[in-house]
Amino acid sequence: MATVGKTQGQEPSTNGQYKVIGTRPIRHDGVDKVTGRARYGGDTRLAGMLPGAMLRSPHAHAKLISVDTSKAEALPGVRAVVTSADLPDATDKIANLGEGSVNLKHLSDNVLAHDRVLYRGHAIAAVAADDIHIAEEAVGLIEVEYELLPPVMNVLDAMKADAPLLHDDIKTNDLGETADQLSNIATHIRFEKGDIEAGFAAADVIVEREFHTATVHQGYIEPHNATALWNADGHITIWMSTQGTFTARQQTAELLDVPVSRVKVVPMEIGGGFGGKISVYLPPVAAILSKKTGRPVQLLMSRTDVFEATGPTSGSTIRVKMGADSKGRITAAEAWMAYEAGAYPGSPVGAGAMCVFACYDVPNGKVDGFDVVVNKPRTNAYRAPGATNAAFATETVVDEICEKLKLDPAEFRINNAAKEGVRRIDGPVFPRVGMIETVEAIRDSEHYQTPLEGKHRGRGFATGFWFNVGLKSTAQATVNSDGTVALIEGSTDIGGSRAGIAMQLAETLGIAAEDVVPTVVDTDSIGYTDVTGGSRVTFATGWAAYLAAKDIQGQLIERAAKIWDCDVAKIDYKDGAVVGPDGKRFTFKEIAAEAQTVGEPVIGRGSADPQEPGGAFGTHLVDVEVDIDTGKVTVLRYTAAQDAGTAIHPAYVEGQIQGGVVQGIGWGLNEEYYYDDKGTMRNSTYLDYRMPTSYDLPMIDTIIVEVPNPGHPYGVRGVGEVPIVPPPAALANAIYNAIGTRMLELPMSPPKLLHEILKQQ
Amino acid sequence: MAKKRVVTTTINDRQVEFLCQPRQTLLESLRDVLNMTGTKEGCTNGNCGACTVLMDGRPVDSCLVLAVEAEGAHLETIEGVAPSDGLDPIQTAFLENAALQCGICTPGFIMATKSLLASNPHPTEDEIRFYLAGNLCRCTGYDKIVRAVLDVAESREEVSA
Amino acid sequence: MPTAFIPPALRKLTGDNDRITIEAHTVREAIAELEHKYPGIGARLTADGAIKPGLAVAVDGNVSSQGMLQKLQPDSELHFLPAIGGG
Amino acid sequence: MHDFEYEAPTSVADAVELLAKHNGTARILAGGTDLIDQIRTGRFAPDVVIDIKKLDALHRIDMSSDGLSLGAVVPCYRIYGDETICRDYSALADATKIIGGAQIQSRASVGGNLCNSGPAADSTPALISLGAKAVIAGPDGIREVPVENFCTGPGKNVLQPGELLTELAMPSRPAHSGSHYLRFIPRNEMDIAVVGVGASVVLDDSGEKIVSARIALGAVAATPLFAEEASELLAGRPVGDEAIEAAMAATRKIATPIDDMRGTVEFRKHVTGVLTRRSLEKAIERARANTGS
Repeated sequence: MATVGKTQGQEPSTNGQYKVIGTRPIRHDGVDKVTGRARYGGDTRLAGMLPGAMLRSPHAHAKLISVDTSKAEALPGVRAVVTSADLPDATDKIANLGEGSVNLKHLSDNVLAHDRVLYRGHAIAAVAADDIHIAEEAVGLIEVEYELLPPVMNVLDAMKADAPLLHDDIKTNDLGETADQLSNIATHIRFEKGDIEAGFAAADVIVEREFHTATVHQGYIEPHNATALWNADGHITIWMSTQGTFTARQQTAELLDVPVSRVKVVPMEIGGGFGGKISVYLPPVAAILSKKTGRPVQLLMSRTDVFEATGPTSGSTIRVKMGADSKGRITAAEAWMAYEAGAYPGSPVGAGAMCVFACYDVPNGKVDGFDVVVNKPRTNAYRAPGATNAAFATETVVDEICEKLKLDPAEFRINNAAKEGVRRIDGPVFPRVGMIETVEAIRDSEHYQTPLEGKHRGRGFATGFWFNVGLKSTAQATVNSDGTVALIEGSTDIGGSRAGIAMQLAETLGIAAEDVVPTVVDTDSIGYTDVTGGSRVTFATGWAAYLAAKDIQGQLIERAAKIWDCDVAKIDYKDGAVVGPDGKRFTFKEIAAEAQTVGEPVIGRGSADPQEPGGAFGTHLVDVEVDIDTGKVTVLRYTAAQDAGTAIHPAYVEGQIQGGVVQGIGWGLNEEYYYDDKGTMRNSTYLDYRMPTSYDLPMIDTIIVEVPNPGHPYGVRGVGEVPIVPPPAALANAIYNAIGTRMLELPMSPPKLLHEILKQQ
Repeated sequence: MAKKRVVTTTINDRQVEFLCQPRQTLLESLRDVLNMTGTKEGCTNGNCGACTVLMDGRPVDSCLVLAVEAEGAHLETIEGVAPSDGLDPIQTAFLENAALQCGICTPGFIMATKSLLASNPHPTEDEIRFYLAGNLCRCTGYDKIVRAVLDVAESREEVSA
Repeated sequence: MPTAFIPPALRKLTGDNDRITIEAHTVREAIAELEHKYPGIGARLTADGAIKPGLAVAVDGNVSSQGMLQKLQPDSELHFLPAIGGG
Repeated sequence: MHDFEYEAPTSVADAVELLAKHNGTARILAGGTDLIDQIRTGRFAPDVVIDIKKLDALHRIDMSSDGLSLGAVVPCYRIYGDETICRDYSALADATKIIGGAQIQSRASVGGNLCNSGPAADSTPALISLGAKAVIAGPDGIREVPVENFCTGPGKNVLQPGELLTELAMPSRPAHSGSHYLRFIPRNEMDIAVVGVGASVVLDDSGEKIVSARIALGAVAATPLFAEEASELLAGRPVGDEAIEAAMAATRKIATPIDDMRGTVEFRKHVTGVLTRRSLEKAIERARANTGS
């Protein structure tokens, strides 16, 4: 089989150390995806399937006085209508979803509004009908009486003492201590380290700035979908695009108040997620429609539904103050961070607060974080949730300190870098990490070494950190008689992870990647597996595959011992073969064939819950040109260096970096939820949301740095998330370098940048 | 409801007749009537290109074409790109360049690339980026997609040389 | 002995002590010991016998999935942090 | 989507009759790139959609000594694919190259762009700068309306029930003339103009003096605007900064934009001037290169 992705820049350092890892085989699901045969959630077609449509609130904040569905039900062709009255009563129970937890009452309310709508697009009712056009017409016949309430659209407004309240049960929680009065501030967190006052007193230069970032969406091209069949025997099957079948199963079961064993989630191919396809929106509704109609029901969101009613990531206000001495050592750093949670608590402010200074060795620090509800859709994870907002603030302040101290940005970062043994402000101590190596990679790059010339051009530098997570994964591998292995696993594959997991199994067994046939299977067919998120799949599911391969090795050794009639202790598995005494040897292919005839089938299983994901760092360098007459920024050149631990499939590591960078560029330059004063998003289409197109970008150069993670058999670190973290800051620093204008607000769109330029003139 | 109409059209060199309401788009008819789900829906307003098909040789967003307009037209969809004995060079180039991650935009990109290369067999990087701007990808940052298209163009040069 | 790092919000309970050394072999024992020394702290960290939702316990820098059952080494550091989710 | 009937007449007379019959409840389908989304989102709920693409006359691109006659349904790709249009009516080629992407350009027409009557329509300022007239067929025969008088408000125009835009007629271009359309968008493609400016100039034989000019603006008022004062003040002036700055001031003066998700008042006013300069400079450059051969 051909290999993919010509080397761009340097080849990873582990290349050559392994036989399969570090090579670039064609992904196993590739042919299906270039021929249109791959089946995504919306491609599900079942006999008798009915389409459905949903009624969504046109108002950002209102009480639901009444919902009258009688006219809709009377429309010919309508088969069922559901509202929140059809959902079981949700309790205030908190469900642990593996990656994070959720308040079930809030989740239920978000799926179908009960007594209040908290954002425009909030689902109120759903209809299943003989065709989609009838369902849509019926939705238009549902009569809703609203009592309008003033919307709160911004985190600072929502924090004011006299702000309209979204909820009648939220009081600020400060690590288990609850305030007396109601508030839109759901949570306050604080970290402290050292003596912040002494730290600032020791500084020779202090920079303090306030930053604002807009709400932005993951922007995956495939809208949410769910097809449900509630069978007469009480078993529910959901076909959907999700980042986590097991979390979708659990959320659906909890919301429908049925045991998890009654729900089977079938993972269809998924058209992008980036964190946004973890929470459920449609499956419980489709399931109830199915129960009422006795038919499978399919619900699909429109693009506007996706923008208005699924979780974007937080808009935020962040104040960062940092001090450094004349030698360029950080003496103190302080951050105040308020993140919009959307309609229900749960912004990523905690992660943001832990990441805000994570790239640096800060001797004295203090961080305050606030999780604040506003009348926007409930936020959800988006690639390194919380970290990009934070890095925009910190990396801009660091840039200003470097400028004031006349220090090279790379040297400053190396001098103050997070490294093994450094204690973070939130407490834990870093293990071996690759921050310095990524900065050095950029510093030594041809890009950094080549001076940038030209009018109104500038270069920006920024770093970023993300934790990555471990969590639970299962893999099972069956040895076929022809010397191949059928691998099944539960991690839905968003970006080629099947290949990366299969490669780790192949490496361990000493066979070719092509000799592994990986399949992602449903929740009844594989052990529990957490979400495809947190940059964990290649790390943790890869580990499970490694364990499954080790299990196979052990079984093959036993089988060989039987055949050779010798002690298992005398048999070894190496280089893709079972090796016994006296030169006895079976290649994997040979023993696979033997095993088929002698004894029970060989099936390896691996289940993993690894605890040391190994944090990931990235350092980025960007050149821009600013049109000072229009405020438009053109990205001329981009280089991103990242510590991948060990790059299993370098082409897809590069792809993750490039994709993250471009999302970060979009976030930095143009993307935002633009609301009017009624709380209506005015740009809920791709046309006006303005994600980057191919014509907005240069090639994105990548440098894969490999500082193997000691917490993984092959040294893997997650790579998916950190590349989105540095770009907005790198761009802001480049704009400053080009024209001397400091941008403190995202997006740095032409009207905002031109405004600053005109102010300056 | 408006009366359904019979549309006679050619899809991937095969004559096809189907019934549709006037309000049904070509995308809806392909996916829901003809079960040709290779053509994807991303936005339904012509801003993402995921539903790109070729109509009489030109790329169109099938979400912005009424099915009745396809009467007498020659349509090409992703299902018809691969020859019977393998893959089209564009498909191979996408695989070999890792030009897809989630893959939902891939059919649209391949159709748009097909029409680009038909009119401009040796496009520059800038021409590729301009032509493909009507197709959104959120996973790859476009780098590897552009390289894939450049690869196809280059290999065509070899053939013609 | 393991050291528990006390988050700022709980330091009122510990008389401003930010690090407490405790005799414990598991997170459960550590929290029980903290509660013994500083009554009220247990209820801030746990509910129904488990670490509270939204909170994570990190031992030696790594967030543990074992929760209360997580074993501690004699030189372990114990941190209580906000739970995070990735994209 | 709203339910409607579909008609595809094969003669202009039939089309006019159908339109008149469905007085006010019919919508005309040309390229459909606006209409189909507008019906889907409920902005229009027509009883009948009348597809005018079976009208052969509306597909024609005719060049004669009188100038250019462009059929109302000719899609963008055919317009910028026409060498004569690219040479003599460059502003129109410029505009059609940047409307949507390749997919949209396969279907979208300049006639549809005009009849949709969006303030930010890219081709309309180009047409105005080229002195185009809209040729309208109706129950009472044919009438012509200068394009700058065609739109009457966002989504509104002079078409009466039963009337159909059939053609856009542009006078022939003399030697030493050149035109350009450009717009500002935050991305480089696939956006609606935040500001658009079309300009055409005719220079004297020396290429140093402006004989006449037409400037038109998009996205800075309720309709595309003909910048009459800016156009007239250029006539007779030497090519140079002074002339251009006077035109910039004049276009900024008539821009009455709004704040929205695409731009601010401050931004649009400022950029109106910037694009007036850029558009004129390019039109002049083209005029100098056009020796009328």
